[in-house]
Amino acid sequence: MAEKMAIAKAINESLRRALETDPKVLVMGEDVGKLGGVFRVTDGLQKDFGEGRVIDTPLAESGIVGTAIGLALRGYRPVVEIQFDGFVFPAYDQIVTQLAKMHARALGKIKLPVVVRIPYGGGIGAVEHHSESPEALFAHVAGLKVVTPSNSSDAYWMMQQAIQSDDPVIFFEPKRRYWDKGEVDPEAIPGPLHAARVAREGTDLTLVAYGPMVKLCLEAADAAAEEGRSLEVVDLRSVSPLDFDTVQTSVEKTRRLVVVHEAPVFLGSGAEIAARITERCFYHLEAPVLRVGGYHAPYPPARLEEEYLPDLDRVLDAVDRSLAY
Amino acid sequence: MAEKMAIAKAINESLRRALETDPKVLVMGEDVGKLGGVFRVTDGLQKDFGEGRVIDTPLAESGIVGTAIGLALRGYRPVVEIQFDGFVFPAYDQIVTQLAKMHARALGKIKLPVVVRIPYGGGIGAVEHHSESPEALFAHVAGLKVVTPSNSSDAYWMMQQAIQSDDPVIFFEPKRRYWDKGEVDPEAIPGPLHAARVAREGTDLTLVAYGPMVKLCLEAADAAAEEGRSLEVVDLRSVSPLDFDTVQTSVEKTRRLVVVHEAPVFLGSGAEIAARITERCFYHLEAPVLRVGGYHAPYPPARLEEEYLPDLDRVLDAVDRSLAY
Amino acid sequence: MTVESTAARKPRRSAGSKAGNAGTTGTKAAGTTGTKRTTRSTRAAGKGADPQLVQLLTPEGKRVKNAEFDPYVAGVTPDELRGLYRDMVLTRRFDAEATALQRQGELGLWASLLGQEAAQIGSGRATREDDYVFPTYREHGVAWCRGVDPTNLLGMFRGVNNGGWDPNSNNFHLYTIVIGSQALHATGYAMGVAMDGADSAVLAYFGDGASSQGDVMEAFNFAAVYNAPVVFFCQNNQWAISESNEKQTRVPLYQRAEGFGFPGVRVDGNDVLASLAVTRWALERARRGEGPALIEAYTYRMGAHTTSDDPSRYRHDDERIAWEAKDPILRLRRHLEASNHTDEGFFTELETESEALGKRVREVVRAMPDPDRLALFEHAYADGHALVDEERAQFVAYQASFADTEAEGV
Amino acid sequence: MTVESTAARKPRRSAGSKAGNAGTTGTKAAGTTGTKRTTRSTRAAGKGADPQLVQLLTPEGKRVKNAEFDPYVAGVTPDELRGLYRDMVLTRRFDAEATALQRQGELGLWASLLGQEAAQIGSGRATREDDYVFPTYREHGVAWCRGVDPTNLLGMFRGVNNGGWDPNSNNFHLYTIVIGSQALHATGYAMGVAMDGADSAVLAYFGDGASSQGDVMEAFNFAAVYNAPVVFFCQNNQWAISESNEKQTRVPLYQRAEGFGFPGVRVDGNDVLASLAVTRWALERARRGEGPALIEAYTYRMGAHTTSDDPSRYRHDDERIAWEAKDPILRLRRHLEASNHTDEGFFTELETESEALGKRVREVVRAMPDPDRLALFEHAYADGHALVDEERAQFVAYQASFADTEAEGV
Ligand SMILES: Cc1ncc(C[n+]2csc(CCOP(=O)(O)OP(=O)(O)O)c2C)c(N)n1
Ligand SMILES: Cc1ncc(C[n+]2csc(CCOP(=O)(O)OP(=O)(O)O)c2C)c(N)n1
Ligand SMILES: [Mg+2]
Ligand SMILES: [Mg+2]
Repeated sequence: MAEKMAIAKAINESLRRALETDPKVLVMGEDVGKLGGVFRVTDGLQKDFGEGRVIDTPLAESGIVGTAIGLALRGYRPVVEIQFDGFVFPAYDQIVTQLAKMHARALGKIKLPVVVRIPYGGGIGAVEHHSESPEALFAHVAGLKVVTPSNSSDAYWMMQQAIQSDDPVIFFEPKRRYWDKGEVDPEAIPGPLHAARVAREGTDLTLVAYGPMVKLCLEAADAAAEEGRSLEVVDLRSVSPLDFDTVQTSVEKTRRLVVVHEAPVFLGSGAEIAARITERCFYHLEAPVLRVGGYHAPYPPARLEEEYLPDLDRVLDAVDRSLAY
Repeated sequence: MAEKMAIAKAINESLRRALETDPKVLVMGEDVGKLGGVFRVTDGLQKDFGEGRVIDTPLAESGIVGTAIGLALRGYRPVVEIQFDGFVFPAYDQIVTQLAKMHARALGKIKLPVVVRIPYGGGIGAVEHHSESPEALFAHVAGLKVVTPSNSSDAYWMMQQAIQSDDPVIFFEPKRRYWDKGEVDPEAIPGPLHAARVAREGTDLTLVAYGPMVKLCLEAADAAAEEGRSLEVVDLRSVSPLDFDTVQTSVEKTRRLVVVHEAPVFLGSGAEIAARITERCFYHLEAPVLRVGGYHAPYPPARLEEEYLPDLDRVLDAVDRSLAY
Repeated sequence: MTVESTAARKPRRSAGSKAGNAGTTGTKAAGTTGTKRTTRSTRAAGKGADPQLVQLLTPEGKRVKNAEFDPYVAGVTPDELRGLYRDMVLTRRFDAEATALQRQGELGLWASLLGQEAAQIGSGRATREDDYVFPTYREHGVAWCRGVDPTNLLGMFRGVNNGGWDPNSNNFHLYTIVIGSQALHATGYAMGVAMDGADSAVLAYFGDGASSQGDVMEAFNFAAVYNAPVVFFCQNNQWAISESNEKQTRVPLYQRAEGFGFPGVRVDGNDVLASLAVTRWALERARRGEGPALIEAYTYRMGAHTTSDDPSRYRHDDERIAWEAKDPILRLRRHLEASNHTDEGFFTELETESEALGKRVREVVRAMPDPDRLALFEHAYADGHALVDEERAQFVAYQASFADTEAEGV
Repeated sequence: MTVESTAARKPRRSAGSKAGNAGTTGTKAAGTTGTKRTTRSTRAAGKGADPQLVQLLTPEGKRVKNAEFDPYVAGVTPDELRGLYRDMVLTRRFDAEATALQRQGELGLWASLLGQEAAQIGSGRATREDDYVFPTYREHGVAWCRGVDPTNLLGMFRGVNNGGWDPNSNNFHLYTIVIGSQALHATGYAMGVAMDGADSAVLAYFGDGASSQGDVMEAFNFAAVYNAPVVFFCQNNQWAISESNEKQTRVPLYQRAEGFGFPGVRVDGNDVLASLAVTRWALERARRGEGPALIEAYTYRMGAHTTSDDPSRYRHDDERIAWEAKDPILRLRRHLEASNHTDEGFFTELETESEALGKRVREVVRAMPDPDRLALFEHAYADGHALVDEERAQFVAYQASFADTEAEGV
């Protein structure tokens, strides 16, 4: 029975279901209890599952992830919330040197089913550190999986799958889309967690995006359609592993590719997509892979973020440039 | 008066010169004092400049970088040592959210001339966390500069320039080459810190590398020469900013590019080079840019590292594959 | 007296309209018996789990004796007391104005200091001009004492910059949002002060929540090991967003200091006199080379965490009401009135000044221009960066491509 | 008794050849007066800067009384004492063998525990089978007590793996190289123990240097806030590579605990009996729900930091020589001999066992095969990863391309 709900609510429902069905699932983080998180994603969970399952932690991100690792070693499946993208870095050491590597270190004898939820990206007019897109910094690190939904249904199902995964998953939530609504069918049979999805079919050029940029790319495709151009939009859903096959199939058809993300272009995931798709589709590409993303500068103050973030014009400009080849 | 010295010694001499000429320069880190660092890079400096200038710190990397920032705010120019690549992550938050961003946050009113020295890379048969190449994780972050010398002369001069730079510089030292000797002329006039250098001229294909991989690429070029192939080798020297002009010039001539680094290929700096050079040289390239680097797996135990690290065969294999296009 | 914007390195706004430097007076008064007091205070602070709250003014405004800390405020004149009162009133007014401006959409966010005026003014007024202060994001009262033009604080909350003043003009660092980071910067700065042989001190602010961060605890340890002249000033306002103290710590926070080897004191953070005295004590021992100290100012966040927050979700009104009885401004007013230190003229004049401040803040904020688009690329680096140059050039060209359609940029 | 490789979840090697479970005995003896002792100990530990060293055996092997901790070893039989002696001797022998193997090129590195046997055996023998232990990289003696086959410890030092045992077989976690990280894992694990309603405890090891890391201090705080049944066991061996204690801390490390709200005790880490007693005390109070404790075992790293280190660069021989007089093994031997608990047969038999252990370690290490090349791609993920699959396939194809030139791999 599908129901329309916002992305934030879909994650909330997904966490609720996980807490209900698996007594080992825990929710941990700053202000996740009574407050329900600053975005209300954990709203009502502590009330219904108690302080033992939905745990307000001290204000210490390394401590949160480090103790979550210990809890996972004890057989729990912690879902950890980092309050904002810019606050994940105190936990970066635990994530990179412990969470990512312990399974391999133990030759498989240990599993760390920890989900790290990170509301990410800009466009909400916030102060510093509240608008960043650090996904490449996690995707570069072996041992982690990195996913990010773009809509309510994916938010719901990908969270279910992330929690069930025996690998640590960094779950990036597109915070500026938290209130966008979409259908969620809790009885559906979801596809694989790490498969990309063709969100819109097209023939002239492929737009690849994920998380908050998918909506923008769909809008760009609409706009382009009015000018008689048929754009295909691929929603990556997973940044590690990255579903190059789906992108390749699309590019072999359209012969042109533009990658869009909020993260800085330099060494962003678009770089990897460009490099690998160029290798895979060398004789198919009519134009170099173009990238639209953030600049190599600290995320700007709110009144400048519209200039910093990819928008319709910048995406269409890149589309034009690609088609001009 | 040029003198032959090992890379470790060249850095030592460069630090000595900086300590001598600028009373604001400090050297800080774990075991940098009496021990002279685990690689002896700071050997003798505390003896000659005292415990006030060459400072053994508590065992806390975040504390080291965080206090170095405070010292820089007070007008000092700290050169901080991180003992090994894998131990930089506790300091990652201070580096990414403070060191990288404070100058911009202060609209230029604050400068943070902090150098973070990191011995990096594998090939020394060490235990876990002692062989990593995390440069992409710093180069992706705006506000930082990332450099890495491949020889003694660069080690000496780039350290001088890094210390003089008013921007924070992450200085990656190719630890497995510490004992390689080369000429250092303390009276030379060095070129710009962030310019790449054509280390060997060639016509058939460009090899791009930096730090420890430059030597390997020069050897590969030797080997290829015996088979009648002329490889050009570009030593990047700087990963951020990255001197695309020099690479582009080379690739416009050779029309083929292979990038070699120890870091994992996925989202490594080779991805950015491939993406950008493909864009710049789209009509020149006869083959896709190929990359040789680490696998998407935690750095392996010592007895496997030769399989993990790029070696002569893997570089030549990529050269073959490129030339086969 | 009008509120002026602040010139760099000029003497700060004095605490009272005609008063001399209160800090200096206190320093002298206290200097004579410093070492002994230090010892006693250390012992007192470590006595046990019971909060040893240093209080000089009761909530009713009654001056109570405290052998240990009285000397630090022995020289405080009625004029200076009025100055402290004025500081608190104007700070609260500024804060209220900022909250209102946020509601009107002029600011994106505001973090109110409501209720914490005494802790901030008392500690801020204890600093000397050459001292250096590292704030969090809520130290509007301290900024005031340091002479930072309050309208400069609003830039980051409006979203026109990420920090709108020159930290070196008033030795007041930028607001730091990542919790706890600045404790290490303060410690490093203090290490530098000591290396320079200067007798300045450094004051690092943070919250009760921040005490849980590794960086804060590493700062405690570095400060202790290097005997750095840094005072850690923890405003325990009982809440870290929705989390109360017991979610952060098992014992009173001031007790943490001793385990690192320096004294910790809990002061009534709603008592401006006590906050002044204890901070002077700590700064002076730092100056004398006796190393760091931790002050826990026990106070209360009367309002929401920020304008985005809704405290009704996690705390009861009774709590706030109970704390209202301990209001820092009311308390000093009662004391001033009971001591006959004020007349109606003082309050009326202050009200006028307050109005003028409010008006100026409104006007300045509303007139605050958006930054130029190219500011995106400004100041990413001090020495320039090839990629930034390239991106800036592309950006300019891209913007120029709209020149036909648009008359001017956004 | 021969040294056997360890089966999962089997009772651990008992402390003495015929003894029962020493831990259980002690638990009973101490259980009766637990709460009171806790209080007293807390007080004693916080008394001041003077080390309150808990010692039950003097360096001369004389048993000294300690009202507080005697009950925890009241039930220790002569047989168990011999067991502790045997543990220490065999551990030292194993350690010496590993050092020799490193010199012979069989290991890439070795971190010797020489001098720290008593701290490790005493604390390790205090654990119950269901307890969980988080070591650093030097806890070879604790691993021994937990029943981990010592040869398994050598894999990472030889470079054939990064951790060569199943942590769940003996509730002994993998060695952790990044300093301090495991303190948080231990705390989280202990939080899980409490959630499960189990009465197990968790023991987290770290060094004096590690005490400076934010992670360790965050662990202290999490443990205190959640009242987690975790015991922090800090082996203060005086050195963190080349840095002595005063570079890390201004005050004795055990004192740090109180500032977080739990007791800290300094024990003579060269006294195996005292280490046993104090660790039992701490584990038992953790089991009883009284929360964490910090033990600082005051000991000495007799050798180099690792085989790569050259301590002559930073410390004098006199220091080591002074500590040799306090040798943990010698001390217990003196006590055993003075108490007539041993005869020559015991020592001869132990020497034979020691030889056998050395021989076995040599043989096993020399026969340790290099991992298969494809192990590169094993275990990067539990559920697989498309890129790893792709890279593995390319790797296999690439290797196959050499098939003509080479007979077999490597
Ligand atoms: C590292 C980090 N984590 C999380 C946050 C989000 N955050 C902002 S303020 C705050 C609570 C701070 O509480 P406290 O230290 O008591 O200061 P207060 O706001 O009460 O003045 C949190 C969790 C942050 N800014 N930085
Ligand atoms: C985060 C981190 N920084 C630095 C190192 C390098 N290192 C390895 S051991 C060591 C000293 C540890 O001293 P201590 O904690 O006293 O333990 P000990 O070696 O004396 O047993 C250092 C600095 C590391 N392993 N991890
Ligand atoms: Mg607070
Ligand atoms: Mg040590």
